[in-house]
Amino acid sequence: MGVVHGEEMVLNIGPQHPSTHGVLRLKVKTDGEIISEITPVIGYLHRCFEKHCENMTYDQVIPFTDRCDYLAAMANNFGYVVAVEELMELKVPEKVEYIRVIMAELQRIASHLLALGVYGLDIGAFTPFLFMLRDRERILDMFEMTCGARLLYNYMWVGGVSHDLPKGFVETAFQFLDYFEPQIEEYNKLLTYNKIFIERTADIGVLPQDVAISYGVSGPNLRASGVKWDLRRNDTYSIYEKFDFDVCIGDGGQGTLGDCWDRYYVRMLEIKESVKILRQALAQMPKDGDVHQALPKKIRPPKGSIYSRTETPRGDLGFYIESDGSPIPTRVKMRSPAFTALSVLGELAGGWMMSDVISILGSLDIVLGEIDR
Amino acid sequence: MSVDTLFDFLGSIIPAMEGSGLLLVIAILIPCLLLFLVVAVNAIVMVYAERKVAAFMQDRVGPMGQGVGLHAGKWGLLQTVADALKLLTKEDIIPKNADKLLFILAPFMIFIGAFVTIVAVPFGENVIVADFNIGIFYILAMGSLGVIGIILAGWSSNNKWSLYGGMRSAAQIISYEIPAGLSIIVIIMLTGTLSMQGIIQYQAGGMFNWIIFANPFSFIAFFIYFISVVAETNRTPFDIPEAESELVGGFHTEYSGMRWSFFFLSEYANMLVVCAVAAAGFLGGWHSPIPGYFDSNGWGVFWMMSKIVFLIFVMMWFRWTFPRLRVDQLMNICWKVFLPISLINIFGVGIWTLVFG
Amino acid sequence: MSKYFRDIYESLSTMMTGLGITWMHMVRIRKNNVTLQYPEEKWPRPERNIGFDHSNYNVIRTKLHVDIDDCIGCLKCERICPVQCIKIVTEKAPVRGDDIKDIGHVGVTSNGSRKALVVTRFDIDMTECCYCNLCTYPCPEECIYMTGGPNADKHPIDYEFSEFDRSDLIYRFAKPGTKEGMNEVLSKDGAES
Amino acid sequence: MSSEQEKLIAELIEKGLAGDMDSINAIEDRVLRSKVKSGLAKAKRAAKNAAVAAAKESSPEESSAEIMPSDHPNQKFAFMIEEKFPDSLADTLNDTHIQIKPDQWFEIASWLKSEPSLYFDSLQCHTGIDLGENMLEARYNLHSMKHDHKIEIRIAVSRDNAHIPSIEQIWRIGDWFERETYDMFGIFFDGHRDHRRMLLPEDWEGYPLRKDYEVQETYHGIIIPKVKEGWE
Repeated sequence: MGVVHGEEMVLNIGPQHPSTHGVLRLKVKTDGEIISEITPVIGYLHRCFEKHCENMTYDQVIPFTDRCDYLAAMANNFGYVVAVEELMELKVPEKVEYIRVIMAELQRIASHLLALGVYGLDIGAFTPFLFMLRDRERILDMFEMTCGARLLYNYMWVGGVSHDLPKGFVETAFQFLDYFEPQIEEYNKLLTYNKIFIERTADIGVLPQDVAISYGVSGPNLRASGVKWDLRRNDTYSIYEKFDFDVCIGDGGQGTLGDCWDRYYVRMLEIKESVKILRQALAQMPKDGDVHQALPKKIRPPKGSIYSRTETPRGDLGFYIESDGSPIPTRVKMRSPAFTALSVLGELAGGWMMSDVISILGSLDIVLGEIDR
Repeated sequence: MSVDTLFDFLGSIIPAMEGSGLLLVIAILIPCLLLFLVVAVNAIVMVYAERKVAAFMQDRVGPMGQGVGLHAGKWGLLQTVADALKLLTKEDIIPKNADKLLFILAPFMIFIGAFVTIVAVPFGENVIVADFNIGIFYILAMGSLGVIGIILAGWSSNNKWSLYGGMRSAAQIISYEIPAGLSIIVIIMLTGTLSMQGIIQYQAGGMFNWIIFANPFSFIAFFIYFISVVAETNRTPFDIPEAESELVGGFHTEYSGMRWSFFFLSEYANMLVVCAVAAAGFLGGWHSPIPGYFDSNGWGVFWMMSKIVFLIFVMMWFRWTFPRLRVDQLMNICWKVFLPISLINIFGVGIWTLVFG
Repeated sequence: MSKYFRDIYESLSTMMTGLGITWMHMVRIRKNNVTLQYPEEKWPRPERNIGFDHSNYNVIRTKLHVDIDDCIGCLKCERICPVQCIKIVTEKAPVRGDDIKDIGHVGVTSNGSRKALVVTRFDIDMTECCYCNLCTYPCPEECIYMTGGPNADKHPIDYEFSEFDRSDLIYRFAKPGTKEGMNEVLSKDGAES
Repeated sequence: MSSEQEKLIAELIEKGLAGDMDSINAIEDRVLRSKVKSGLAKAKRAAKNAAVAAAKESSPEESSAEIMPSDHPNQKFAFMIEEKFPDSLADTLNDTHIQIKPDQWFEIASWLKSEPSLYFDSLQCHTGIDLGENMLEARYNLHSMKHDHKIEIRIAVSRDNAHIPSIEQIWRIGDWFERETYDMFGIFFDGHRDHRRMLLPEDWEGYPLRKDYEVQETYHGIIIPKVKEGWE
């Protein structure tokens, strides 16, 4: 029997492909079903966010941060306003901090729900996706009643938030949490512990700790590799030190530490922790207080620069802001977590099968709006 | 309803032409047209059912129509009709670099594969086009014709995704035919006939005479057969040839309009056939579960159809519950789980018949 | 070998669990259904405990609307707009706070401010609007707002505004003929003085 | 231009530098006079730059020798860097950042990562910035997960010679970060193994985040609209 020599085939996954989560192109070298090399090509969604920022005032930038990570717009608002406030050394009222934390955690649940649901869809399970979207919808409803918008909020302002919580918000939120917690069990039964799902995700795309840190991978992806690192706990901002919650890490429950299943499951655990934070925050929130009290008349940070990080659903979101003392920033650099997460894909996905690449890509939970900015 | 009876019937009403070749052709064409109608109606009903089942499982209501205006009828009943009209009027696109002849041929190949098998499917005591003495063997043989069409479609599209889909599906269908065939051997061992009607007649006399309950091995054989044919018809969790999240559309990525709908037509026709074989082979065909009751000719069609519909529903249920397997896991299950078990089954049934039969 | 059978058992049991869940959802569809038939039914629907009445909202994000009679032409909304989708042109009024009958200009706003400027052009390009709501906050007369919700008494909600031509989505709020009329008024004034 | 004329110009410039402006002003030929004047300005600027550079070169040594660093990490670690790599700092110690020269950056970076007491294992952020006046700057925000301390390092380069050693092999995320900075600012990272544009197409002209960037008129024959249609 002679050896059959095949050629490697170059395949473009994307820019238009159902499971690239946006307009991402993966240049893939394949030998049959096996992928030997994978190169992400990005930039199809580049919208000049950073150049825009150099031409507008600090408060006008906020709607643009929404559009970077459009699935976690609240968290992006939060990261940006925290950075500007740090630069201005502005202290915001306690009520504002509570509202911001509530919104950020609701957003975290919403974003994780979408990430998990879409991951299920990547693996081929359609029903969990719609169940999760159904519950995400309720969170969006709450956002809508608060700030009028469902996806791109422009809710957090430098020094405050645009509106106080509407009447009946706290009761509604508690109602939602009571409804939502049992649903997590259902997702677990339907998808997480499904044998086919475990077969498809466990032991696939193992991301070792040192590689993850070197690639700057952050957030749930890093924690799934067993690194107990959460900015809400380790480099605390806002009022996160007041709340009691666990930093969830992967434990290799169904396979190796840091595999796709861990990355999936850490998100599921984080939803539970967010529910915990929300219950505390909603209960402790001061009843009265003016959310516009600390709004500066004119946002003119002093000359200088700041690098400030916050924990978004996708990981460490950093804003590097350079100010020259004018109302227009000199430079706003957004260090997006999805950007770093995607950069590890080339390292992670070589040698796996075609279907595994989709599964690995899905488990990283990337948002192209944030990668290309 | 067989061709023979039709031929005789036609001869009796037109005595002048009794026994002529023309009548034979007509006698063949009438059931063919009827079968085509069955396939088309089947697809329309099943697409509607699939959408409704999917919707109900996902807390939705699916296609609905209310109020006045252009709507899909009461409960969306006209939705698939509208879909079919849309598909018929869509632009027919053939890629520039495709192999034109094969590209056009492929959907028909698949459709023929699905279509000719229905000939041997018994829908009632007398409702069968042709009751071959090798009926079940014929269905198995013709059922695997479709895979040629799939490979052709994958190859001729000149698209890498299609090629992937075609190759995957070839590997999958051919592999899964083995456990399915071995499970059918269990039936043949018990009944001693290859004729579909013969197999069904063997199971007369109530639920507990059905082959599925004949012995523990045939019980397992039913499940192996059913799961294998789910894989053979490319349904989730075995839908890797068209896995939309990986291969965009698999082998039918480049097809559009009516050509594409032929793939759908044949997928649903295939489902009908394999479920009919499962119903006839394991679940007593057109026999009523209670002997003596509702066992007349008309009820036969009802029982057969309800068994088929139930099995098709289970297939849909699978689809909207499970994630998809990977291609190597799929092969693993086939060769490492199903094949050994079905071999043991054959052995077991043999011993069982020897000891208790 | 035991792993082999355990795997088979686990697969079957987890799959049965999954099938059970989807079955329960299917048979309880009447209770569980979350969708509605959009053009006929619209939120809020009483059965859904989280669907709010629009009047309960803090704020709403829909189509922008301008009460041009109240606009004093301060350009605050134009300046704050991050996407530059608002364009305003003003002319100095001959007499502050006086009505100009010819062009339908109202001299005093509903808040009682006397207008020094005549707005001859007030265009909003809703194709570019990013619904950030930034323009509505600085308005001193509260004359630019998003329709519906808390503003429903000023202007009913208008979620669904679609046009066949993109240029139809540029809304021109200044009264038609204001520009020409204003030119006339000004030239007349010039001639008199 | 004849060599005679050049000689004359050089002579006059020297005279001008010495303070004798009258002889330059007395030149009849306007072209010649302007040439001399521009040459004089150039020479003056060069002299000034040299003086500044000399002052800069001497200043860090003095400051580091005289002023002990405060506890702020940016000062503490800058001091350590200066001890380990003499003559690598380009500015005095301060709280906000560590200004270093590009030459030894790769060695400093590998030391920063490997030295157990520093152990900067993650490159948090890397960005370029256009300082104006022909200068570009690359900024690195380093963070140590183990010790939980962070510093900011800045490396300024001139536009004409925008080359900085690549640290892509030390922190792997540097790979994409540096490509993006190259893409946006045109800072070249020597030693980068995959030095391509990141977000923009390969054939894009110019570096968009520089302050003097002008939008192209056309791209592949597509006219880039400057004014909105139906608006003005």
